[in-house]
Amino acid sequence: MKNILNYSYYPGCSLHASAQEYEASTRGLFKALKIGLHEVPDWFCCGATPAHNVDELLSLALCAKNLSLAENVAGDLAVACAACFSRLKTTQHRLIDNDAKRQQVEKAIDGPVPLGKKVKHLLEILARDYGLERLQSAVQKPLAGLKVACYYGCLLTRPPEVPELDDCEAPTIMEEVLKATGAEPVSWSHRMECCGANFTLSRPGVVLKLSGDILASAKAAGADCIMVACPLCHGNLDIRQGGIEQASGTRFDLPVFYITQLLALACGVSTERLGLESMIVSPMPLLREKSLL
Amino acid sequence: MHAAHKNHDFEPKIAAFVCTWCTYAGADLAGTSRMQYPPNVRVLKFPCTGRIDPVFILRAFQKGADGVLVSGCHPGDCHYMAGNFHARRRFAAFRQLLDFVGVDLNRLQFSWVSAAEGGKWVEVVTGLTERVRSMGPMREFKELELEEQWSGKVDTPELQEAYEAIS
Amino acid sequence: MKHSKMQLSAETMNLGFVKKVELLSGSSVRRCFQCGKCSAGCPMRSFMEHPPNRVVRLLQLGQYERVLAGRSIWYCASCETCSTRCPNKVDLAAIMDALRKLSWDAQGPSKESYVQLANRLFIENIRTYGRQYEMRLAAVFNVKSGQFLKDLMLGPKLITRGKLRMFHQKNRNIGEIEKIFSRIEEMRKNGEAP
Amino acid sequence: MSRIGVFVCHCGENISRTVDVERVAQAAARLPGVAYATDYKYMCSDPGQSLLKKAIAEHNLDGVVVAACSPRMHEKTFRKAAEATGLNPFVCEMANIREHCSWVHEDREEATAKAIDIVKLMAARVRRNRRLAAITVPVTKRALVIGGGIAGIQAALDIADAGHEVVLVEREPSIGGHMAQLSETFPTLDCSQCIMTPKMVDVANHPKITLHTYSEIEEVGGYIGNFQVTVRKKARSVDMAKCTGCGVCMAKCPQKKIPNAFDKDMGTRPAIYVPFPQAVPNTPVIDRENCTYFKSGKCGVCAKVCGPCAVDYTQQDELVTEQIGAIVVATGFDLYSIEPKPADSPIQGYGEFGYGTIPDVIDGMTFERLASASGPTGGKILRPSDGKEPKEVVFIQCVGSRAREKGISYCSKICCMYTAKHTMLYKHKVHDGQAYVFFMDARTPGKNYDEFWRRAIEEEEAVYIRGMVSRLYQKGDKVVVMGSDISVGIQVEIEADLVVLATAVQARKGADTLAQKLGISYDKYNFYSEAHAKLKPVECATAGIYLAGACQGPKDIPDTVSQASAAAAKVMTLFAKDQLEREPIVARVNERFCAACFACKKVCPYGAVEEKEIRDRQGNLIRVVASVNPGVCGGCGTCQATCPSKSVELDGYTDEQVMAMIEAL
Ligand SMILES: Cc1cc2nc3c(=O)[nH]c(=O)nc-3n(C[C@H](O)[C@H](O)[C@H](O)COP(=O)(O)OP(=O)(O)OC[C@H]3O[C@@H](n4cnc5c(N)ncnc54)[C@H](O)[C@@H]3O)c2cc1C
Ligand SMILES: Cc1cc2nc3c(=O)[nH]c(=O)nc-3n(C[C@H](O)[C@H](O)[C@H](O)COP(=O)(O)OP(=O)(O)OC[C@H]3O[C@@H](n4cnc5c(N)ncnc54)[C@H](O)[C@@H]3O)c2cc1C
Ligand code: SF4
Ligand code: SF4
Ligand code: SF4
Ligand code: SF4
Ligand code: SF4
Ligand code: SF4
Ligand code: SF4
Ligand code: SF4
Repeated sequence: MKNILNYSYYPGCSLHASAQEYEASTRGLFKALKIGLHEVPDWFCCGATPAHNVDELLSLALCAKNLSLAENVAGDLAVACAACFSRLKTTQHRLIDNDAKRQQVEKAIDGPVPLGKKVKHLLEILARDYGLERLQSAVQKPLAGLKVACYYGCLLTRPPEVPELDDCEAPTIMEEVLKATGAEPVSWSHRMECCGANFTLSRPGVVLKLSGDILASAKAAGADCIMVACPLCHGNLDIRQGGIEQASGTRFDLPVFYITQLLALACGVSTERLGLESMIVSPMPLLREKSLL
Repeated sequence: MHAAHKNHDFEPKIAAFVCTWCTYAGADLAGTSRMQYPPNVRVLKFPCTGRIDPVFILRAFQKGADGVLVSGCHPGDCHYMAGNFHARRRFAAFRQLLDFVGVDLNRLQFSWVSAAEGGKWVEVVTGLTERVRSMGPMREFKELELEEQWSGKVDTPELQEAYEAIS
Repeated sequence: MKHSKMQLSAETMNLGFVKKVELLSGSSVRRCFQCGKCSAGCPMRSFMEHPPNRVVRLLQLGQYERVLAGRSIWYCASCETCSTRCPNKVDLAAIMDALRKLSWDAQGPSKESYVQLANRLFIENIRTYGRQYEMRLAAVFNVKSGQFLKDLMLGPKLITRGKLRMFHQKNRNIGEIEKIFSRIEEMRKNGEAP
Repeated sequence: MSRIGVFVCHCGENISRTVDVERVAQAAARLPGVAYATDYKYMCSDPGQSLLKKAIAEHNLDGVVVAACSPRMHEKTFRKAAEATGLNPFVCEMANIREHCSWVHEDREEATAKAIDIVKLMAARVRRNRRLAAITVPVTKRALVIGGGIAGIQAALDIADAGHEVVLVEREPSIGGHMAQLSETFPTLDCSQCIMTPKMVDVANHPKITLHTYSEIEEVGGYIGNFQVTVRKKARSVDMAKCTGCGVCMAKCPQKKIPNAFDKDMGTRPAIYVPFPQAVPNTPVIDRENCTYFKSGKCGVCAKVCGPCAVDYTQQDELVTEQIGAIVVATGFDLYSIEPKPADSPIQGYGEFGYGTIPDVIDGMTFERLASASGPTGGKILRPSDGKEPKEVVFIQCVGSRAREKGISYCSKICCMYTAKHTMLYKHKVHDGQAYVFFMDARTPGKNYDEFWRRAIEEEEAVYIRGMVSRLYQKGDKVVVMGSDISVGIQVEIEADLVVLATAVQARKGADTLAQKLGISYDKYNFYSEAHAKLKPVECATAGIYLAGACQGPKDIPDTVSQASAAAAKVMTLFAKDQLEREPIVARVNERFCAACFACKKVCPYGAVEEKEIRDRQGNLIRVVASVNPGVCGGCGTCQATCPSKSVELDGYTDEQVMAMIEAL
């Protein structure tokens, strides 16, 4: 088997801003694993939730435009953000047997929609394309003793016909990837509950409640930290954690890692490239306690 | 009530191919209910619409019918489970064939009349009679002596196709 | 209207509107048999005045004004829980999208202005910059919503961690995004798109 | 036929009022082939029939047209009269000039002209009628019942009590089916075993019933009255003739830890076992997959301890062929499982309810075993995870049912009632416990059913919540139920000790395979199809095969037993005759012209067309042609209309007859 994997890459807006640690650790990890990532030049925002919320056609057109830009870069399209992933896949799903809609979108972007371009979330690339066994053997510094709550959120599995990533109610892909690092996934109840990402700006109160429940559930299950695969989830669970603690009067102190951060750490990528210092809830005490630094 | 008898220039002859379980019984019901309809129809009874060979329809047109009605049970109600289903598929292919040989499809009607639908029988027969009457006598086809071709042999691609569509 | 009796008749049931929703969402409304499973799992239920199942019910009855007048549709988080678990595959998340679009097009008779404002700014951002420019988004939202102090504490923290960029990233091909927007507007004007 | 008699009826004034019957008779007399024509006031009256008989004899008639009412009214009458004179009844036909003419037209001229036409058509037809002989087939008065649940047991006992032989084939080592697993049964709450076991014993002891347990149908051939059925008797490894049922082998078998499927895996059983203590027959079988001897050649304890030396490790499957006249299919149902479905499955399943990962989420049948006095807990309600008595129990209805996208779209019909029953049984056993039920509708349309449901609420204090559940999850030793009450419009959360899912009733796995062996049809859910939903609810469209119980659709016990007795009655009706007689309207193949395309076989709704081998005297195969089994043919004529070479003909509706009528138009 030829082991050189190469992907076109759609980072999405957050990875160039609030989720820069996700971007950094992704690049670091993929380099260590010798997986090629080639950023699609001049990609646009996928429209995220606000666009489809009020204007399906716009949302589809934005994603279609990105897909057609991605056509210029060889390889399946790697996507880091769960929301971008969901929007791009939704676009393909909605247009594949709806000629009328497809024609509208084609007209809007003045070109064909590449429905055949395979869109893959990083998780899928790591667990399936690269493979769990290889991942395991790439681990140099097992994260032994680290108890992690894997958080899927909404869009990695729902609705089942769109992401086609894993079982929509009982997914295991994150836990499997995590286990490859030697860390221990905890079993907890809120791994697929919604964090309220959409209301970060407009109704932070919503976020406090929903994300608060998630944090509480992870804490109750004995997790040391949370692992996410989406910058929006991260924003709520990490950036807002302080606010949630204040509002609820509970102390969580749960660092929220991106999946690539933990993997990169285990694979021996230099800690400078993990963006650990960008995290609002500092992971340093935990990592030191577990002797993982 | 049937409108008082009028003299029409032309009284068409309608042949009705019906199944015994549904439409024949429906026509009986029209009778027991003393409903009235034009006397132009001649009923030929079959066990099932599944028995009705498209050739019969062609022959009826040749032999003096100006309009043909084929009527059986509603889909799913066939006494023989699926006879009318096969008939439907057969006739779908057959209509194209008729069209091809130049029969105005308005002269041919397929319908579902159940044993409980005396009223519908009256409606269908009246409607078809009036329609065909307004179309005038069916000359073209009677004059064509297509008998050889229509003896049921599979020697036209259209008929072949029609049969293949049945399976 | 909230508590007024529903007077049902062929005229008062606006089924044309419901057809539009069905067309936009690609999901049947009639299929719903009011099991309430959607509402049971909706994370946003406690913020809505009509639970999701009732939104569908009101549509079944053609009572769309009651739906649009409330803030339920704007409080849906698009989490897809309802659509995933509905025994009849009523795609409620898509129906919510459709309702928001119709409400949006009708200049939002709904009460929920903050969510709408955030959406509007987000989309404007895309049109202007091609990508999200979080700093501007937050700043403008705060100004426009009058919530100057909101998240005040977060901003500096984010900036020091490099999470909020003072300057935006702009695409070289930014002209294309404007074209997409204007083509869609054109198509709508010509009635070629919903 | 060239000497046809035409008899035109006045029907009092019913016909003669609008149709000039005399003119019809006169016109008829001039038709080709008509030798005699007359009219009469009441043809169906005794004098009318005598007139017909006399005319046949006097004028030496060989065909008859009675122009009168609908054949649906009196065809039998006149055919019988004609037959009495020695004429073949099938050369007598009716021309319908009443329902199709005199009653629907007012204009005398027009009606008379039409009546003449109608007579003309029928006369043309009768000229081409053939003499047909009624078809008779012998009946083997021995019934096969497939499936030994309550349906099969009831049908077998009814038929056997009527004095006919019955062969009962049951797949499992014991008869009893689902009912044997139930605790107490709605709507009267009597103990299932108490009413079931005596019937099972009756089956075992009935002199007319041959019982094949641990057996399956291998092959079915033949047709109504004359089936040949091969039964595979799977190797029990115990000689039924020698075994006394003492049970020593089971007590001594060292392999004791095999999950007991009868108890929904809550208890264990040995490798040599009977499924439950009251099993019929009470002869154990060795479960070869789990027996040490069969796996490694060691052990052999059971053979050693068996006094009568009944254990036989060398036993082989045995094939038995039975001659059968009628078949009752009573193979029952399966319960829907909420396990994850394979990727290619059209239904998704219920991952949100825990995929069997939460131990205290169980299904209704498991609850039955918990509540059953002879179950693994001795009738105490104890939850599987830790054996504690649950104080808060949540029941969820319609799991898998009525869920066209996640499960199946039909209503399972029994779960509303058994859930109400479960809440009562629970309350009877755990007085301080609270039962909650999430439901959409309560479907209780049976005698005393709604009253039963109301009792569960009003007297046994079950809390019914109208609304479904989104998700279940484990929290400590509780199961959190995330539901909603749509009447109030508010979400409901319950931390339950035990959750019971009313999972859907599904067709038996493999029901389609059995259907194909039997040549019966089944719906898209694999339930067997009855011939007519209302008027032939127990007959299959395939003659001689009948349905009983839940194999035809979800059913409770009262419905199952009614249907089983009805199926038995149908079998007895069939067995009341030695020969089956039927109208000879059947198709025949002209073997000389048959091109062996088998288009007819494909369209025949009854599977009546067979492939027949034609051999020369030396037995060499010359060719294969179609052949219609007259016992099976329903007489629809679809084959004839389909045959491209016109090699198959339906008696009574030959092309010649039809064409003659068309010529006469
Ligand atoms: C949890 C639960 C509770 C219930 N409670 C009640 C109640 O309180 N009251 C009530 O009226 N009803 C109740 N029912 C319904 C009742 O169980 C059914 O009505 C009844 O069992 C149907 O009987 P049956 O003989 O048709 O099917 P089954 O009981 O399923 O019997 C079918 C038999 O056929 C055998 N079989 C299957 N396939 C083959 C084959 N290919 N060859 C040979 N044999 C075969 C099977 O092994 C089985 O023995 C309940 C059902 C459930 C699930
Ligand atoms: C509005 C309505 C709609 C329905 N629609 C459907 C439907 O769509 N599908 C369906 O499956 N079912 C339907 N049903 C149900 C259906 O009508 C019944 O299931 C069915 O008629 C019951 O038949 P029966 O012979 O038991 O009773 P009945 O039809 O009541 O017949 C009983 C007969 O006994 C006679 N009788 C009574 N007492 C005596 C006596 N002392 N001596 C002699 N004779 C007596 C009566 O005169 C009557 O003729 C419907 C019922 C209603 C009311
Ligand atoms: S029921 Fe079917 S088969 Fe019977 S007569 Fe009607 S169409 Fe024909
Ligand atoms: S889950 Fe589906 S069927 Fe049930 S109430 Fe919601 S939309 Fe309706
Ligand atoms: S998509 Fe919207 S309505 Fe549906 S469950 Fe999520 S928040 Fe509720
Ligand atoms: S096999 Fe032998 S030991 Fe076992 S029950 Fe029968 S007679 Fe007893
Ligand atoms: S031979 Fe098999 S069945 Fe017999 S005692 Fe040993 S393990 Fe049990
Ligand atoms: S019987 Fe009741 S619980 Fe069962 S499927 Fe029907 S409605 Fe649901
Ligand atoms: S359709 Fe005609 S030719 Fe073909 S197998 Fe049947 S009888 Fe023979
Ligand atoms: S007449 Fe009908 S039932 Fe008989 S063989 Fe032909 S197709 Fe089959």
